[in-house]
Amino acid sequence: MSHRVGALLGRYPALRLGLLIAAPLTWLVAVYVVALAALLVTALWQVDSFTGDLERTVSLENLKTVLTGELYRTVTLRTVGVAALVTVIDVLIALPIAFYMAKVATPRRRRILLIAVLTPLWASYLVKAFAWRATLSDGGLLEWLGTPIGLQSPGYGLSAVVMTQAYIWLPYVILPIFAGLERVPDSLLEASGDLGGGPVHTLRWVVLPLLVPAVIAGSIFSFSLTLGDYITVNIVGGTSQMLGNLVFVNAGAANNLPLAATIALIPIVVMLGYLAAVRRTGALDNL
Amino acid sequence: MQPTPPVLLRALTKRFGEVVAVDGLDLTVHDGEFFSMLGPSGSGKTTVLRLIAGFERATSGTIELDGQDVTATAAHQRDVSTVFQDYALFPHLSVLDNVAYGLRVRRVPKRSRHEKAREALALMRLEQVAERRPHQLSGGQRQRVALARAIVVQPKVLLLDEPLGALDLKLREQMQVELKQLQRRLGTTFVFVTHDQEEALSLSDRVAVFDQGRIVQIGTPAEIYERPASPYVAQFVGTSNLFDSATSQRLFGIARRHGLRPEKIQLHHERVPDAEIVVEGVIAESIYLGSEIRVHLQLDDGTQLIVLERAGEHTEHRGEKVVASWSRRDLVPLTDEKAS
Amino acid sequence: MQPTPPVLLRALTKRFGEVVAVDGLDLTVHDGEFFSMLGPSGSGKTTVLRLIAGFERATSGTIELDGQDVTATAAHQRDVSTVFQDYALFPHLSVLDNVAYGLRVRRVPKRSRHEKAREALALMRLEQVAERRPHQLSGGQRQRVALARAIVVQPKVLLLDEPLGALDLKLREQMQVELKQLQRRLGTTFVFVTHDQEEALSLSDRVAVFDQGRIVQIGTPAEIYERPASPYVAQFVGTSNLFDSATSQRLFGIARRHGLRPEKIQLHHERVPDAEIVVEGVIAESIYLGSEIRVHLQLDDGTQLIVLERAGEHTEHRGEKVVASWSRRDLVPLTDEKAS
Amino acid sequence: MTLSRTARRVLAGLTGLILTGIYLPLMVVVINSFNTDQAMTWPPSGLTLEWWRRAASNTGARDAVLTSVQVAALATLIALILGTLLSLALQRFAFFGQNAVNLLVILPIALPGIVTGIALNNAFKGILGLQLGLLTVVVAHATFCIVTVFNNVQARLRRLGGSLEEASADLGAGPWTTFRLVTFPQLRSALLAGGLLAFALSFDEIIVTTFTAGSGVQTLPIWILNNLFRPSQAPIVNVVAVVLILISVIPIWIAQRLDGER
Amino acid sequence: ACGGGSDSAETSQAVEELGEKEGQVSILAWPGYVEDGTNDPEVDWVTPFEEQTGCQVTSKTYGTSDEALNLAKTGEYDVVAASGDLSLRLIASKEAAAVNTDLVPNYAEVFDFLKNTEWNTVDGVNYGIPHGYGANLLQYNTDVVTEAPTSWSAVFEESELAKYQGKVTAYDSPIYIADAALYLMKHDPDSGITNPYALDQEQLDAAVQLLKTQRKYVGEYWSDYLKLISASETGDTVVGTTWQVIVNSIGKDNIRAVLPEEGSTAWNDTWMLSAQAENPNCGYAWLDYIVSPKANAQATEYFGEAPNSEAACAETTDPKHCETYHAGDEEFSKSLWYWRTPIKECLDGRDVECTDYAQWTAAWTEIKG
Ligand SMILES: Nc1ncnc2c1ncn2[C@@H]1O[C@H](COP(=O)(O)OP(=O)(O)OP(=O)(O)O)[C@@H](O)[C@H]1O
Ligand SMILES: Nc1ncnc2c1ncn2[C@@H]1O[C@H](COP(=O)(O)OP(=O)(O)OP(=O)(O)O)[C@@H](O)[C@H]1O
Ligand SMILES: [Mg+2]
Ligand SMILES: [Mg+2]
Repeated sequence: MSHRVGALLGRYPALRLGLLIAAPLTWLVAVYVVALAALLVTALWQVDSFTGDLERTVSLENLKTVLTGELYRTVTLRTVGVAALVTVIDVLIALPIAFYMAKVATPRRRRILLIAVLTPLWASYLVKAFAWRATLSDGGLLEWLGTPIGLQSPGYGLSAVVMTQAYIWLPYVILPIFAGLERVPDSLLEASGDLGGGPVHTLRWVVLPLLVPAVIAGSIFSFSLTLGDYITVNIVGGTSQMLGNLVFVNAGAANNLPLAATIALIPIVVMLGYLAAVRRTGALDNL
Repeated sequence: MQPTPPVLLRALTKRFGEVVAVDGLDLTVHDGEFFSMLGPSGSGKTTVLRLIAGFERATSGTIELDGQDVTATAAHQRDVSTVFQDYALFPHLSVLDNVAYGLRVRRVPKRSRHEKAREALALMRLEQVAERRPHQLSGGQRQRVALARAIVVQPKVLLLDEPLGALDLKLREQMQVELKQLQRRLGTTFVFVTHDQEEALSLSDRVAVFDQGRIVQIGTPAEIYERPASPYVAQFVGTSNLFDSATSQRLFGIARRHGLRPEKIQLHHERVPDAEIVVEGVIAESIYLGSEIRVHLQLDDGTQLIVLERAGEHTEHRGEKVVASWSRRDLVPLTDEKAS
Repeated sequence: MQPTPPVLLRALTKRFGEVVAVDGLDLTVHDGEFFSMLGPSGSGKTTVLRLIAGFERATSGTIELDGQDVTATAAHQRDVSTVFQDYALFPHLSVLDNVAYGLRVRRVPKRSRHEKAREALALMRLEQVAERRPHQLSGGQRQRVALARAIVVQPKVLLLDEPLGALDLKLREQMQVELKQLQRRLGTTFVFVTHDQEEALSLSDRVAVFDQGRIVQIGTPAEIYERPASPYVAQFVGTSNLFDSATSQRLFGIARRHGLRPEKIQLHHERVPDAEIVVEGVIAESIYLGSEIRVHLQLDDGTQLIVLERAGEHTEHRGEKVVASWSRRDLVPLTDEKAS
Repeated sequence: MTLSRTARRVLAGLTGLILTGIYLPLMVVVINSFNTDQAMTWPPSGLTLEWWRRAASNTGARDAVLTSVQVAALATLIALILGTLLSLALQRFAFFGQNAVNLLVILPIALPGIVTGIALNNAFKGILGLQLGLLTVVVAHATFCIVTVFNNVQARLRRLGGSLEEASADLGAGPWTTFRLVTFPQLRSALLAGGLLAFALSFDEIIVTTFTAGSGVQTLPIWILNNLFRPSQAPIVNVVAVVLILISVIPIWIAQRLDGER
Repeated sequence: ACGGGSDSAETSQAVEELGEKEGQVSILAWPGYVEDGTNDPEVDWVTPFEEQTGCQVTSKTYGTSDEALNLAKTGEYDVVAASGDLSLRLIASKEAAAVNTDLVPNYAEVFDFLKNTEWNTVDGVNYGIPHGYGANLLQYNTDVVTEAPTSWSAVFEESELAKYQGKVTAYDSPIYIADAALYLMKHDPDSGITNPYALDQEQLDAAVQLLKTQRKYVGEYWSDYLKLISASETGDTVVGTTWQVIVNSIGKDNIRAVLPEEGSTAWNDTWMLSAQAENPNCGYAWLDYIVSPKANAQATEYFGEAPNSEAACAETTDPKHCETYHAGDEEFSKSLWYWRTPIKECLDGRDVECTDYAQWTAAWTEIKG
């Protein structure tokens, strides 16, 4: 029996492909695509403000609100700015440590470093955010360490959000960049040195260009995770709010799912734009 | 006074943990020569090359390039260029930019570095692929790009680590000719690593034969081939019939190890009176190689002889009885392995 | 009636998009023969092998193994075994388990499959590495494990795709001998892919020369080497001097393309009256190859001749004037490229 | 690369500095778990083992950890299966729409959690009329975890090439046998790495969980979120975090060892 | 089901008598209202309930009233603890069932001024049992705010705010707009505000304006109280809205709270029964249990608010608890404006259209910017 199935599968590759892909594709489409589509449809509906019931009549009211609202523009720019900044900081921090891990450290030390980088992943997002709250506070650790050398804590606010988010998502950026660096053959670095390229040249003209896909893969994590965050902002953001807060307030608190869905369109569009822009670099295979 | 040699190694040693990859090497490469390092896998050839290029740090000993001690100098500050076995072309750069890379890091202005790169490409007959990426090239083309990239910075010494290893036979033969011509034209000192003895013999001015991190013989191709210093060299460079001293005593009366090249032996169907040394045996195997035939001859005393005959002279069949002869001057007396 | 051939291809064609990798191939491999497919890179040798093994699906044409049409049969149901160029040993299994794999999937009980695997390993002189993992073996050992794994299931046909390509020269020569002996002992039909003409000539009973997805000549090694059907074969199998019909007319009075093997030419320092064909020229290059010397001769009319001399006969120097001679029967008349 | 000694030192120094930066906030967590003051103030006003004692008897935290492990394990299992199937399909076959499928896998992680969260919440409750519970969380988590497995397996398959599988077929093994005896063993460490990342992602996920967890379901992050609102619970949260960090080193270490052996 | 802004709900009929207990009940409440000892073995009033009644409790907590509305709508909960800004919305969306207080013996003990209020009774139908209550107080740090403030002007007047630039805090919810409205009501008679939960568009704009001014000086808003505790202790926050429990748990001399002269907004939570309740009998059992003096004392003391009866005051472990939280103090209670949901129909009976909660929400995000 199984023999016959094997023969059948051997003869018809399309059948094999079908068997392989059916389950995951069904899952992704049934669970995710349908949910997203439904959400987009919801964006066209309204909600009764007092009872909180949905009114399923199509209207572009929400869309208009979001597109024309000054608030949404400001918050979008702020959020994208924060996400971009977090990403840049993470990449800048990840590059040297990933480089050290991949190209300088001995295999033993590399393993230890990798564990050291991965361990904070388990320390719970919320705990880390609160740890930063404590660190950044008036008279907190940062000020305690910084005052002797003339540094001041930025206090709660956007810069605190940037620092905290950069901290929390850092491992997710280091990992793909480390993997990317491991894939850069040593011989290319040697070739560059051989032709007279010093470390800086080699970094600029050989390593970085080859690392672009890996960097982008890492940036997708930090960028998207920051883009949708609302919890860190609440904890260290002072008075600031980001797109995530608006979505959350409307979906969870104000019970205005249609408006929340409409606002959610903003990060969706931003992310899709980003993905489309980086697709050709092959970065999407490197997550 | 001798002119300063472009490469001078003194008591160079490199250890990787337990492994002694290079073991107290002394070596002088002369100006403008085509110098080959020949040896089996793991004998330390690549390591020597990498030490000269500066990719590895010597455990002890010194490296002088052009009279300057560079033992502690970083790779990018040494005036040598390397052609890597896997070419190590930058995949994200066009062929032209690959070749221009060495000039770029030397801050040569764009226009003039592109001009020079194009000249180097022209030398390699690669003008038409200048805009392509390395992955769009065939193996032979990549090889030539790697060469162009290395020579465009006009290094004192060009290091080549089995640059032809990845090419197929026909292409390799063709590239051997080009390489030799190039070296003659540029007059650059070439240090060439290979484990293909024919390649080493046909290209080099001098050859160093490696064994376990040491040089066991150094000399011109003819010296290496015709007067191998030890059974090891005799076996590694070309094929050799080896006679231990007992066999030598029995066959031709000298109690000493000897080597004998297969092409020096003649086969006859009857006893030839005028040959100096004559033995009898049975054909064990006869292999057609096109221009030649390799015959495995089983002597009466059990010794196996390999004989290389020009094709078409005779045709021997397995099991046939034949007579083999050679002249005394073709025998190569060998020092004992231990003594070398 | 003829015995059923182990492999029979009829009008076999394989296209990859635009590329026609195999182009209407007809081929019969005889029982128990060592059959080689020789050709340059990209000529379709591997594709033919993969079609026979069942890794690729034919675009058109049929494949018969032992009289059975298997064109649509899956790879695992064809009674052939393959030795891959990169060996494709299972890295997570021991050498023994690698060799026993084919028996395991045939549900042979553990004890008896290990016994058979050990026999196969013994045949390859690998008993002592049975418990190691593939990455703990040298190249030559891996190669032999791959062979053992393929033969232990006693296939009708053994397919080998450049099995020696990754080995270094010395090892390759040694493995060639072993391979030939193995085939003789087992009597299995071998279909062997290589682009090394010497290898093909020395090992095979018959050779098929490929060009762009077609077989351009098929025959015994001697037929292929001595009577190449076209300039292409003459050039690809060994080195040939080619004369176009004008040159042939001028040099020896026959208006037709001819090939001439370099080893068939003699060099002299003065005119030799008894030779059939005699030309004069200048030595352009003289390359020492150990047992031989390759001489590039520039004739007065500009033609380049390559001559292969036994080393030690004479020693020619660049620029020297010499006389070359050969006999008429060594000339190989060639059909025109187009016509083949 | 052969770097000058200075360059190596600079890099090592930077690495040390970054690691310090990574661990300093974690030290704050550790210290605060001994801080007599419950609001994580610096410097600690005094040290106490009280919170550790209280945490030890805190069944809520233990249950929440168990729930999280349960959710993460289930989600990882599903992601492992679906991710492997998908990468096999994409790597071993060429078909129309491959790029679209590729994008589809990435989307759940690339779109912000809050989007995924409300979309799934709406789909489960609004469209399917499901009761939110443990399963809905698992489904949601599995959806965005697929990509980590997918990418790891995909990369491994690409590196492996098809020749091992061909060798297996050549020796008479059918597709299933080949997968069992050859492909799967080759994928093991990639699956481990992908699975570990998936587990970590799920274990610490809070936003999507908030929107997809039923009333009785309290994963660890949710428990932490709730307890940060409770009087005198915050330091216990710190204790839990410290314990998690300590425990987490073990699976990572094992994974690393397995990977290193190859 | 398009309510379309209609504010009055049809009166639903409360049950006359109780049936068999179902053996289980699921509860939706603020954190700290339903403690079963899993977080702290000492804090447990659920287990006795389970032992007494045989009803097993499952519970879920929420962070804001708005979140609770969403959760309540799932119909998964039998009992909901709702603040005033939630209860009416539950009633209007028919999520709440009428409660027959005769079936809740302990109801009798509850302070009268908490009974039949506009956030738990609609059209004479009672929808729930009062829990504890508390006021939004003004907290200040005596190190910085040297002169004890007596008015909300400390957080609404620029001249005052300027002294504490970046160290001011406020409650993070749309309902906080009512605090600004209350301030306007007292200090700007021209605004015409008579009830801080009944604002027409113009009045809302004025409140928003006031809050926008305040925002310039706010360091951070708070919605969970750990955040305020830590900010107060570190000195990141020196003045702003607080709850008594926060001041108590900080327990430092320099952090004080007052009820300013304007009075204050406040909350009074109501235990409600879901209209979709699958376990109404166990639900009733819980209502009765949680307002019983012992349980009520435990829950309100743990949370930090005033209990709902004299009897409960007698049960608190801290004998001064009721004093601290002004429990039963009618005067105190009169100066409070308990949270309730702003709706289109003005709560003060004016014949204009008021702003509803959705508008307040939009306004709040606008204020935060
Ligand atoms: N980075 C390294 N770490 C440890 N051992 C090394 C390293 N590089 C080389 N070796 C060891 O040093 C010895 C010499 O190696 P080397 O690569 O120089 O040999 P080779 O002559 O170039 O051989 P091949 O012909 O195979 O390239 C070998 O035993 C090798 O295993
Ligand atoms: N999977 C494939 N997809 C597309 N083209 C292919 C594929 N496999 C082979 N080809 C093309 O088919 C032709 C024949 O390839 P094949 O590998 O059979 O050559 P070969 O004779 O084995 O060469 P080599 O000596 O380099 O191995 C080449 O042009 C090659 O590019
Ligand atoms: Mg080497
Ligand atoms: Mg091939």
